[in-house]
Amino acid sequence: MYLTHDPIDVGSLAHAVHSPARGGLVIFAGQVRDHHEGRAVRRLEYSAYPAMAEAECRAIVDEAATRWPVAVALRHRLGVLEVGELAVAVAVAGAHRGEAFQACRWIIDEVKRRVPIWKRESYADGSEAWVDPTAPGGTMPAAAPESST
Amino acid sequence: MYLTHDPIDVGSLAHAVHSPARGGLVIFAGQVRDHHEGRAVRRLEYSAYPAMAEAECRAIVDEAATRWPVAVALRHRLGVLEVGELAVAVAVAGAHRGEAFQACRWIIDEVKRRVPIWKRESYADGSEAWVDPTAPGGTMPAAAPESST
Amino acid sequence: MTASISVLLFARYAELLGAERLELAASAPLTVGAVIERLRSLPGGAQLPAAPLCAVNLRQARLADIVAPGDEVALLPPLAGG
Amino acid sequence: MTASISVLLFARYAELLGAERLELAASAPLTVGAVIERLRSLPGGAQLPAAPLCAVNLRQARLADIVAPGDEVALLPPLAGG
Repeated sequence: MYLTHDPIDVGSLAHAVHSPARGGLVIFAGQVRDHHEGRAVRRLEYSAYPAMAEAECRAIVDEAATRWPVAVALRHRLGVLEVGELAVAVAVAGAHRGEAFQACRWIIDEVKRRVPIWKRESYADGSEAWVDPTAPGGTMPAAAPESST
Repeated sequence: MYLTHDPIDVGSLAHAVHSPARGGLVIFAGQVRDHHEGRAVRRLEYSAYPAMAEAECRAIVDEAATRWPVAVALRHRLGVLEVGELAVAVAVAGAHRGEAFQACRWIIDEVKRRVPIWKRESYADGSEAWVDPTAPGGTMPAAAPESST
Repeated sequence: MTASISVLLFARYAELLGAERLELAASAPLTVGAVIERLRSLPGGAQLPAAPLCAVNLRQARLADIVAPGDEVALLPPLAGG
Repeated sequence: MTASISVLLFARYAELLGAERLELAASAPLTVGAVIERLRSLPGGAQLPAAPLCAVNLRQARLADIVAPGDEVALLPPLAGG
């Protein structure tokens, strides 16, 4: 399972790839930033196409293991996240640091490129929007905020 | 202080660079491998020219901060380490993952290139040697092992 | 048993059509593009792009790909994971 | 007070000369290379390379650099940190 609704524990990912034969460990952890395109972010919600997202994550991890002699752990969070919480983490261990850096960078780039996950941001002014890297300004309008009571 | 005789706590390094404005965290952790150039390593001992090593680490961290808009934490262990213990860790946080990856990789490469630290390995067969990347076979002979009693 | 193609909608696309899953009656194979045209004719569907990212049975697909009754077509807004 | 140059030896070089610190009597400036030649003439010093990595007062130095009494010269075996 690469997707989780629970907080991501980087230490357990590191532990999963650790071995005495692999001296180099590279970790990427992406956390919710307090701003996006100049707007103050309060929290956000990740959703996914779960079956396809799991399959894509597995394909990415498997492909990384064929390209580099490394061990990989990957986790992406879903649901509502506050600023500062981890959204995604990748841990890669290998005998040589160059391979671990390359594989870790490649994996997070592929996750962003091909795993069907979406992000709805809630801003400090109470508005919300869908993050859309292809849109001018980086977002598209969302339906009425859940928080409007 | 970039050098320490105590175990390295990666979590505290991550915490030191963490901020809500920096969404991307890249960590490199180098641990003692169980082998080197085909020999079974039992433990090793790091020593340093402490004043110069501290100065070089500080220069590397400062230079990284001028090259990329990132926060950096760096720690290198000295003394006797067992297989699997962390020898060095670098944590880099930035708003963008590309910068964090580049800075982290550059820092660990510079640490290896210019910080005056040496490594004496103890092998499973009781022998010892100085790690020397410039020597054929990667090591140079050491004086009588400390463990000979 | 009614022959149909399952359509999954996510994120903004689900909001536009007010549904996360639709069953399109289909007695014969048709292209992914034809599925999208039918969705675009539904209430709220006009804001769907003409060529969104799509998947058929969990794999990315092209507009010219053929889907048959029983297949699962997913319309994927621009990805924003990581 | 005797004028001298402090020499620091580390790791394998300290083992070769059996010392981590030496004081070389020096009444006038001399080159780093000359310091190394004097060390190579000491017992165990013959195994020192003719052009080791060196530092003067904590900064990397070249064989042609001049050191004066009071300076600290360090001979650095090939680095192996990280």
